[in-house]
Amino acid sequence: QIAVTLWMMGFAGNIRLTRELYATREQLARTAVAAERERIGRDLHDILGHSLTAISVKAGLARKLVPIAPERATAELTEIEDLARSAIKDVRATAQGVRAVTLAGELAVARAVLDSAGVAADLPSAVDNVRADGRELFGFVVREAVTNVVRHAQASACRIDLGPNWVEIADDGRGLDERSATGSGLAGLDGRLTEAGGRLTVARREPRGTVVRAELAAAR
Amino acid sequence: QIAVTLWMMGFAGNIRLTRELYATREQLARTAVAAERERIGRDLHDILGHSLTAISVKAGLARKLVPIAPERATAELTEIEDLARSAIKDVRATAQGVRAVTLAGELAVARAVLDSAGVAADLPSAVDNVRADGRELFGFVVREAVTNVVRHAQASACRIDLGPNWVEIADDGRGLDERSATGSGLAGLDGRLTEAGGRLTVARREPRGTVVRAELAAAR
Amino acid sequence: MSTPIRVLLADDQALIRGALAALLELEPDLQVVASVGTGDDAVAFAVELQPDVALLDVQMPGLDGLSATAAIRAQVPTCRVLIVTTFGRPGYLRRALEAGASGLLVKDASPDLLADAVRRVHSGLRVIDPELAAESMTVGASPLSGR
Ligand SMILES: Nc1ncnc2c1ncn2[C@@H]1O[C@H](COP(=O)(O)OP(=O)(O)OP(=O)(O)O)[C@@H](O)[C@H]1O
Ligand SMILES: Nc1ncnc2c1ncn2[C@@H]1O[C@H](COP(=O)(O)OP(=O)(O)OP(=O)(O)O)[C@@H](O)[C@H]1O
Ligand SMILES: [Mg+2]
Ligand SMILES: [Mg+2]
Ligand SMILES: [Mg+2]
Repeated sequence: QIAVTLWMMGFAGNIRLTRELYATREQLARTAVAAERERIGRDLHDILGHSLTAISVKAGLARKLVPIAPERATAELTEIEDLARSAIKDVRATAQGVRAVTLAGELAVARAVLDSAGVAADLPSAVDNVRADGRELFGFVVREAVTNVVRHAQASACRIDLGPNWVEIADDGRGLDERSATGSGLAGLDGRLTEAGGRLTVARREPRGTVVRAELAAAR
Repeated sequence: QIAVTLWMMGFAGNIRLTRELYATREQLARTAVAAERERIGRDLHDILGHSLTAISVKAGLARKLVPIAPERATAELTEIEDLARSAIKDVRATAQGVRAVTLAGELAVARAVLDSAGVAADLPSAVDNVRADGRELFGFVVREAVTNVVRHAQASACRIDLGPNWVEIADDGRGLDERSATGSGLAGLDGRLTEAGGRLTVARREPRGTVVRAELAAAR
Repeated sequence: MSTPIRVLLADDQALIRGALAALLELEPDLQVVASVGTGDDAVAFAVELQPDVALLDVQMPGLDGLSATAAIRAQVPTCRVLIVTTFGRPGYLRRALEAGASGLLVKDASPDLLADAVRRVHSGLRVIDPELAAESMTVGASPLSGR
């Protein structure tokens, strides 16, 4: 009698677990896919938005240089080729779930991009004071913020500062206003920061310009 | 003795199911993610691969042209800028919600699109007879074929038919001809179908119009 | 200089086809004899023009680059084939070699590398982009086949 009851419990347990197994199948597949979509969408935006912006700026510059400084036009074209090729690699890598963004790498690219857009760049020369587990994330922040400066700010100067738990990108351009579009760049960064337990602030700067600051909670 | 054995089986079943539940969690999350990544990778290829490859080849060409044919280099650079700008738009669209494509959803959209283009639509009302693993793919086929009808066909009517392994979109418009541009829409579909082990046929229809047929190999 | 290497070019994307043709034409020892947008045209023109090298895109409407390779190799054995693509897809390398191609290269290879690949293929050498090869062998490994 006891054994039979136990057996029935075992059996009932089976049914419950089986049902749970099916529910789980559905639900997890759905959750994982949604999360993955968001992640890929974000990576894509960050990685390609940046390269493509750099390409279009440099192509415009090279076009102007062709008649007056052909050898500089050639140099810009070499960089465009490199950017396009590495963007193709990024597309491949994103599709395969691999990505390598480093803060140092992003600062180097930022300098080149700001230079060709005619924006004076004041950038840190080292990243060692930044905590290691924040460098990739801050790399994404620099990438998006600098892309925005080039695309939207009409700035004459851009300055980047770093601390152990934070990074700040400031420009002296026209500044955000109520009519600023809501793109996916800043929203994506905000998502990344929130996920990492930090926060992103985007503010007007006095007397003019914009400042983007990303901050992580102090390391445990 | 018998009861005990049955109970043990029940219990063993529980353990097996519990283990399976955990394994499933892992595995399905992984499978779904892999599938999603593959799909996005392919969308990406369709959308961005073309632009980035064109940019890199054209930049290489422009670089060679600068010293020997500067005005041709300038023309290439203008095209590079256009390519980069429109790719930025595509990236943004992809980042803002990678769209889920379903056959039912695409048929609904098709009806609305054909209606507003003044094309009489004769569409299936259900998709249940179509094999489940072909629905997304056929959704893409319907999307591209209907877009083409609206853009190129000058048709007065469009009919869509479905079978378990196939979908057919027929119009009564001006039909394809030798001078039809080779866009990336039909080529992309052809690639998708080939990858899925099926095929795409695009043909003139008598007395007039075009018929696009996508067919998968019979399900195993 | 001896007679130029005669090249047939096939890519369905007109922008890329045009740029590749212009690039190859800049090389004094290369001559583009035909530039087409489908695999079927590639085969027809190869038969008619007997080029030395066919540079074929993989994804094209109608006959794809891999099937076109097999057809060209069968009908014009003196024509060597170099396949170019943007992405390595599972099985590309194996299928390319099985079809009789002499090389597989990324389309965004630098102009000099591309021209050089054409020359090497023409002289009977094999040109295989290592990254592409790795991709075409690993990318598609089914997620279901347990590791
Ligand atoms: N440094 C800046 N100076 C002036 N305006 C800015 C600056 N950064 C962002 N903006 C404004 O804020 C908007 C939102 O930026 P966000 O990066 O989210 O989107 P986006 O750059 O327009 O598009 P996306 O990043 O999705 O390609 C921009 O469209 C622009 O109007
Ligand atoms: N239903 C149709 N009726 C008439 N012509 C068509 C039809 N569908 C396609 N075509 C012709 O075939 C060409 C190729 O179609 P395809 O969809 O591949 O490219 P596209 O529509 O021009 O560009 P894309 O799809 O990249 O937006 C079209 O440009 C058009 O000339
Ligand atoms: Mg932005
Ligand atoms: Mg189309
Ligand atoms: Mg192609």
